[in-house]
Amino acid sequence: MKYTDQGKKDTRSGYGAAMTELGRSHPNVVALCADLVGSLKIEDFIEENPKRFFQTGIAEANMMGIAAGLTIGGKIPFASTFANFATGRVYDQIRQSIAYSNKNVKICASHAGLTLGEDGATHQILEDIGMMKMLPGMTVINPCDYNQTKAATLAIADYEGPVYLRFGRPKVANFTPVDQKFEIGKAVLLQEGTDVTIIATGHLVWPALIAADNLKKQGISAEVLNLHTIKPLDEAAVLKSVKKTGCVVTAEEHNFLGGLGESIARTLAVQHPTPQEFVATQDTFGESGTADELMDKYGLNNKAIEDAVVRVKNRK
Amino acid sequence: MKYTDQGKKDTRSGYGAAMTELGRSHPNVVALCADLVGSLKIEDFIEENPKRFFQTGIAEANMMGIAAGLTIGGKIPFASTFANFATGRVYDQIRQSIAYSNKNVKICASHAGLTLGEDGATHQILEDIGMMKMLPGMTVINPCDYNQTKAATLAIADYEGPVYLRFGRPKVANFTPVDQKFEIGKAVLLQEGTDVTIIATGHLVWPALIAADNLKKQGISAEVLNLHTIKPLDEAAVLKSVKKTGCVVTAEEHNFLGGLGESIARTLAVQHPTPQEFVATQDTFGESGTADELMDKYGLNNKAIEDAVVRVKNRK
Amino acid sequence: MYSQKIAITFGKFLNQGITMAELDKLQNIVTQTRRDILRMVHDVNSGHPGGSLGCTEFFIALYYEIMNLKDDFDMDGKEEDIFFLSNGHISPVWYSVLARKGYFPVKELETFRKLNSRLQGHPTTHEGLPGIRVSSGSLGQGMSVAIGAALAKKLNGDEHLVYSLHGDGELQEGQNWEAIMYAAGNKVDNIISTVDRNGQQIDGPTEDVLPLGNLKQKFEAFGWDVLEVQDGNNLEAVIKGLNEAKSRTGKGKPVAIILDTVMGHGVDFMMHTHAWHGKAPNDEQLEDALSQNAETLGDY
Amino acid sequence: MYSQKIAITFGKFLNQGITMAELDKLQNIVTQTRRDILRMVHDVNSGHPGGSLGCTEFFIALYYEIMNLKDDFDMDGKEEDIFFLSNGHISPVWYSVLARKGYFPVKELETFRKLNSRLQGHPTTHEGLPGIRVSSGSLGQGMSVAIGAALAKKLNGDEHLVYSLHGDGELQEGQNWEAIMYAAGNKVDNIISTVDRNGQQIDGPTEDVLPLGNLKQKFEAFGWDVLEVQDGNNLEAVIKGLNEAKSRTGKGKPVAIILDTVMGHGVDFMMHTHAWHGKAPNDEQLEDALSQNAETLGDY
Ligand SMILES: Cc1ncc(C[n+]2csc(CCOP(=O)(O)OP(=O)(O)O)c2C)c(N)n1
Ligand SMILES: Cc1ncc(C[n+]2csc(CCOP(=O)(O)OP(=O)(O)O)c2C)c(N)n1
Ligand SMILES: [Mg+2]
Ligand SMILES: [Mg+2]
Repeated sequence: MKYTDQGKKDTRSGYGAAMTELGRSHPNVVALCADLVGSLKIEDFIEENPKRFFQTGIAEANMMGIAAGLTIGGKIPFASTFANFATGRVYDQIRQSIAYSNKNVKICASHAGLTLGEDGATHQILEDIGMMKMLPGMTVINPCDYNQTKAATLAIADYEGPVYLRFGRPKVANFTPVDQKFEIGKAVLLQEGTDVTIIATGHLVWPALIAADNLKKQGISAEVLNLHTIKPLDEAAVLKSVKKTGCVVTAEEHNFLGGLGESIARTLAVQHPTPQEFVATQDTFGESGTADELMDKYGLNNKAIEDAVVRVKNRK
Repeated sequence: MKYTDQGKKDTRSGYGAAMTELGRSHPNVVALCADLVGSLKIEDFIEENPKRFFQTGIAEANMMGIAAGLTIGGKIPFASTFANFATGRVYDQIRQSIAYSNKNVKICASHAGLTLGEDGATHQILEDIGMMKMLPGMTVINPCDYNQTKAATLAIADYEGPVYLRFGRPKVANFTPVDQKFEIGKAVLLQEGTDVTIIATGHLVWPALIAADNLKKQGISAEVLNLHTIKPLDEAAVLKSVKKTGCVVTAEEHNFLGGLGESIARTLAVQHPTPQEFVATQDTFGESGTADELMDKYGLNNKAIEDAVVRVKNRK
Repeated sequence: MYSQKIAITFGKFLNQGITMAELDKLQNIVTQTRRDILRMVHDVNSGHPGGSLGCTEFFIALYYEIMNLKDDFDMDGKEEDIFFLSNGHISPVWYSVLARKGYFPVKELETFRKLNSRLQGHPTTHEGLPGIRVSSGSLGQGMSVAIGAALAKKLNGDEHLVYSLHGDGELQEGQNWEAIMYAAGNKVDNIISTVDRNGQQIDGPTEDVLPLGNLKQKFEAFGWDVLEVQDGNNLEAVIKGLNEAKSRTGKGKPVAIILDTVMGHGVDFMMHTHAWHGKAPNDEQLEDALSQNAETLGDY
Repeated sequence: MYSQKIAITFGKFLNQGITMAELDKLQNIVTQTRRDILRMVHDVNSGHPGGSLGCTEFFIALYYEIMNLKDDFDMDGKEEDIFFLSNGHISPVWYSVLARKGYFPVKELETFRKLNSRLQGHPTTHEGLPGIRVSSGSLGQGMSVAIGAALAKKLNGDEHLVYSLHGDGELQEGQNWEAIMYAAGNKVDNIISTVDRNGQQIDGPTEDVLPLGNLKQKFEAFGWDVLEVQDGNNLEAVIKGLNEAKSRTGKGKPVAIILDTVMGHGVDFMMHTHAWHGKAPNDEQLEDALSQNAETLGDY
């Protein structure tokens, strides 16, 4: 494989590291958190910028409203908590005070998906991509590793408008170039191929690369797109690849209902109907377990992607 | 057309009428509302069953929790408010206390979509179908007229499990048979055709029938499915029709992201890739206006369906 | 331009009186505002006259006597006082006041709640209407936003104040209590939040629907400095109350005003009932209502 | 079966004392529960020992002395007292107590937080674990649910009580105040809600993170009957407090107990700090902790 793991790291630490940098470079960046500072890795930001940090306690709705208010006066608020409490808990607040009001708030959500592990289903949101993508004007980003999460965090600070940035808890392969600039809305072609397109996001990108490697040994040439930005969707990149390969597998740490997979299915249905398979959770809640156990049980790994590729190729 | 409008009525009044009947027939049915009794048309239920009504004031989160609690002790709570405040405002409460807890709560939501009119975007939820369909175990229903809303309300009382029932404010054609039993999860084939399948839900079903009629005059034979239950999706009915017609138009009073249209696109992508067009709002917020003005401006009418049919037929 | 008046009146009060002549002038604006409200909701047969009429004196006091406003509207609102309407359904009163203060043409009031208007059913920034800094309508969110703006002012070293208005029924929304707890705990003492204590909400009197009880006691238990203003439809009393509240800012506590108003004030058949919370008068009722509020500044 | 003990002890108190022998027996259960908690979280290197240890006396008092429970668990809980844990993260103490009361095999405690377990990180009905009636974990929702269950009891003419437990930090969630307002306004007087006032939450002491201040005053301002129990880790005091609370039910007001506890109680190095809110001890620390809580009923 042409990518190498530079050493496993958690994506949330990429967020924390970028926040430290933004604290130094962007005087208008402020941070908010709802009693989860340690989990969001923003201790350094707080230590260096105590006055630019707002601890709301366990009150996510209020946090979103305060974030919206802080933009009035020119601040760039990064409001952060667990992904469930950053989306479903406060959907209407985000909708009215941030999205419809077009406020420059960055909603930064850790512990998205199954991989937060042992806490179980109440903390394992698998619907946040779907929720946030439905909000007009919202940008939805799910980077794949530490480096990319850091780059994405830096990038959204300079982008004007509401953003949902989703990342996670487990230590995963860190393989994107350390200095790769993050281009919002631009899919990254990680691997060229001709037989199938694998469109992956977040924690599923690395498994997608492994799958592509394994498939190559079976004589299947897979193209791999890192679709870090789910909205706006890079339709051009998707179409270009799919028109070449003729079939597609989407892979996301999310319910197969409402997420990235359905966005792709919709795009293709309108522009280029194509056989597609979904690597995603199958409309179930999560459960307690280690990150690896859960990804295996719920079919979110390279094996599941490989199987899906074989299925979809047969349907071409 | 083989359907006739028996006289325009609002779907929410179908809900209210059914609640009155349930009040008499089902002693365990209780109703909750968050300061919107008149809008939900449940005055009669309350008058006849004052002890079985719970007024929570403007506190939707608490209402959903109380509804969950009432099931413990055998009650069948119908928790009702405007669709925005019945979904986005309380997503996490529904998720944990109702869906994940598998509580027998009926979430009944009026003023869904654009057609509530003048109140504008803060009240015009176009994302509720998407949100509710992503919840494991949730049944999602969007009936098309007064009669069907009444029938659906009666039906869900006898169904065990969480349900999201979505209806609206404007007076629209009432055309389904007054005595038609409502079968959860079973699409109704309203009109047979061979050239295109129109899958419509809620307020878009009547325009779909009109469109089919108009298309016939142009020599296009459209099949019309009333997909009142968005989840569980009647995949068999969808596939049967689409395999015959070879193309599909979906029509819903909802964002084209995340809703019924994407559910259909996903189903077809996995089982039978097919050209599809979306009649739905195009990722925008709503605005003030009359119901009709809004449906016209946002392209949710028979004309939009007809245009979509022509587009999709050309893509076969 | 609207700021002229401000330039003259700003800083005049703070425990000072207001002349009868000035009061009369303001009273005329109050009456005209009531006419605007009634005509706006009548025209589209929708909207919320009850709360709007009850809060008219508050708005006139705030915009003509209390707030220190810049000449031109910008979103950031730096170096001026800013106001948030949390109970967004009473947009008619706000729109009228904003228009007559010069934020946008008075004529535009006739587009209220119509297609393609900037005057949406509930206030929004989405259409770029000057004077509005956040969307409201879904209740319970405005205090959090106001607190955020107040925190931004502190960060910016801007000593101006943030004002907000809330329905009493609206206080049933839990987010308010998150915000109330936050503001006290973090000494957000550059905010004055007023509660429109009209005792009414959609389904009836608040004390029947879900009792709010003693709001002063509740805010105080949450650490706020609370002022009760008994006659919220007496312009002088409202101005006095707001000035008193102003004098209590900067002392480590957020300031709340419990403003007793009468829903539907100024129109006899609309008063003391929730019936006109969100209902427009018909032609006859409009005529009756307008006859009780004679034209002063000219209808739009 | 667990109900035997109940059959004997139920109705014994209400301003009566408890014998030393009985207290000793319960104290042994308390100690064993602490061991269970520690061993459970250590085994999976995750979970929440701090709050669990602090609430152990409360759980033992509730399940062994206070609640009137039926022999078999059913979801409806008719004709018995029922309990809701709103601060679901302290599941370890609940699981231990439920297991040792006979709701499910004690052995099953070893599956805590493991794949395919009924003992999820946060309590859930989803896996059918007896004793649990609603999922919790996302904070702030439990009081609403408890109120709903209390209303169902009233409708059913069932005079048994509903108990609930809440973290103090958890009270920062606005939904609680919606529920608190509702319960008072609707005279839900068959509920006893206890607040685990340990003064700690994840990011530090509650009064640093977001001050809760005087909780008694807040609940009272919202219309509740409030009882403060100073030593929430003294079994006798907790039993007495709960009995006192019981005697205050049925009088038109919901009843709250502000229970002062020490987070991490029973393990010296875990006490008086938020550090162990959600952190498991390592092998060495476990040994130390267990040595402070000698085996009484036999480890699982
Ligand atoms: C979150 C939310 N829930 C419900 C509504 C519907 N609603 C609009 S106004 C209103 C009553 C508000 O009462 P109050 O705040 O006292 O205002 P008043 O009626 O006195 O103007 C309700 C329930 C809403 N706009 N937002
Ligand atoms: C809605 C929600 N927000 C945030 C969290 C994350 N969380 C879990 S426990 C906790 C602190 C709870 O504090 P407290 O209620 O005092 O419990 P204690 O730490 O004393 O056990 C937080 C913030 C959550 N579980 N739910
Ligand atoms: Mg009111
Ligand atoms: Mg605590």
